[in-house]
Amino acid sequence: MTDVLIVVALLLVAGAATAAVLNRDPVRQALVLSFLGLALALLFTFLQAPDVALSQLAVGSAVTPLMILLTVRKVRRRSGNDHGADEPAGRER
Amino acid sequence: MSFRFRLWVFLVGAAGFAVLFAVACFGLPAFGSGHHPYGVRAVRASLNHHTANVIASVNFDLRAFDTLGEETILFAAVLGAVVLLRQTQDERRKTPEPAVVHPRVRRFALLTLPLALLVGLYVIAHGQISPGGGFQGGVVTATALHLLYVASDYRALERVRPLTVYEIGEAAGEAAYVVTGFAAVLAGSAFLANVLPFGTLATLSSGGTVPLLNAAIGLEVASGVVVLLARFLDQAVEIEEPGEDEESGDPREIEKPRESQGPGKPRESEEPRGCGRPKESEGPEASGASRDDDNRDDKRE
Amino acid sequence: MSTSDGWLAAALVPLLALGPVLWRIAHGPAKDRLVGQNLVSLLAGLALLLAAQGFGRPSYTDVALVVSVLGPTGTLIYARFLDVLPDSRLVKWTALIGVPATVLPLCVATGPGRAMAKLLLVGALLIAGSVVTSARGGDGGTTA
Amino acid sequence: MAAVLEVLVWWIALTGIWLVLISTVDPLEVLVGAVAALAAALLARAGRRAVAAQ
Repeated sequence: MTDVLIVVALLLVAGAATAAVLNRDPVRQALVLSFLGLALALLFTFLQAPDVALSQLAVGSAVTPLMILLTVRKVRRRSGNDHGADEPAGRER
Repeated sequence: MSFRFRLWVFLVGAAGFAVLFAVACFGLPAFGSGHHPYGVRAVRASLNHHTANVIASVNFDLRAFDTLGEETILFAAVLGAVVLLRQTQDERRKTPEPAVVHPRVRRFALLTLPLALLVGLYVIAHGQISPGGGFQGGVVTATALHLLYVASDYRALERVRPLTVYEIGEAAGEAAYVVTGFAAVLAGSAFLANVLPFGTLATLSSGGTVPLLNAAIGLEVASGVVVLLARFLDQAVEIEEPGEDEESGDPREIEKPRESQGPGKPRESEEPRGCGRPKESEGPEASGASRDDDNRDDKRE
Repeated sequence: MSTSDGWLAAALVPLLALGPVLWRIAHGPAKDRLVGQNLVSLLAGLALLLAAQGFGRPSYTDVALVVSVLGPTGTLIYARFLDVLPDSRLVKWTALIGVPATVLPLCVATGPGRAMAKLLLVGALLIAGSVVTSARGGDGGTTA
Repeated sequence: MAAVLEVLVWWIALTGIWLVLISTVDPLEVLVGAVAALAAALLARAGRRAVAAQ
């Protein structure tokens, strides 16, 4: 039964990683990356490595998305004057 | 270099890697087999030192020196981010606009905040007993603080986050690890050797130096992540480049950069400005123009 | 099929449900992406709880505990930056039905004690996190 | 007075949660839990005040 769980988790990881590569929008990539992180955490747990799963969860579920989204906001704000950004400037808070 | 040529370089490299990888895979022990020469020894060593979580024993006892290296990498990475993302002289700080948060979300975030901190401290404290440890717990602890950003806005977070304390905390965590290592030397053993009494298996005081090193890492990681995220938040929310956001007529702007400059040294001469962000060290007006040039360069490539 | 295999087979249910969610995250509109992100942490928490019981390792519940605390945090961070916090009956009812359906059998298997209280705490956190980030707000619930 | 009461309520609740999280209860465990819960209780109050201040 453990093998079935491992195989399903591996397929989820492979699917999420592929989707992250195929997406072009950084925000959407961040969301797929969050999914990838949780799938990896599940895989690590099924492989009896909860310590690694915890590391992955701690970093992947809140800190990494926050860093990516902050960077996207900064970069969009910088380039906003030259060629219209996806997000109107001046909404940062 | 043409596309076809690059493709060939890639294919040759990939083929070589595939062959070596396949050969290496055949040399691996079978997946899920019962034969674990390293695992058996690690578990024995861990139980000898009364550490219930073998991973913690490997990280903070058998290979404590490796972990010192890893901790230093994180320390250096945070330091690098702090240097690169500092406020330069032509950038200005503005007060971020207050966010409108749904009261339900605000209440939930405020209730989760102490709980998340408690869970983080729990994970740090029980590193030698259950899954987790200083790194995992440290990141959870740092995340807990940023629930305040979710509950309200960046100004609320800044009120309970004296950044200097966290900068000191990061350095203190790194130092505590090294000091624990040298304490073992003073006790007549090797650097980072486990010299303390091992205690009773599966209690908080078990594992000798393992819980101490865990706590040092927890302090370093929690403070380091807070400092790191503070720089990202500063850049994204507060710091404004010249010509970046015209609508800001806020009188509360702070004109001077926050970082103290070297005594008597003009800032321009002592640091290479162009390395982190493409910008020339001319006046604010001129740098806006040069930034446009940079962007044009980007588009051409 | 032994009892532990039964728990692991039950963990397969939330795990398989993650497949369609991944599709929505990768291809759906902005609203669906956030609902998906919310649902992922809920389903992963349930799968981790069941796996901990299936492996007979109570300490693995810590992983589910961390998910139950950090999952909603991640969702709220996305909500802040995407400026949308959609109502989702799917998430709400998955939490209100799925969490008790998972946690109560686990409690029965664990028996009374502090381990059971911990399971209930994780369950309560999962429900609270999912409901808060998906329930209908007074003004459309978008202001995050 | 209200401040002490607020922190005290948080402290008791969080110490209770700590006792739920741990596997074996011994004096050191309770001591560490009480200290951690106190830190979290103080942060809870500081956080609430920081949000209410605007």
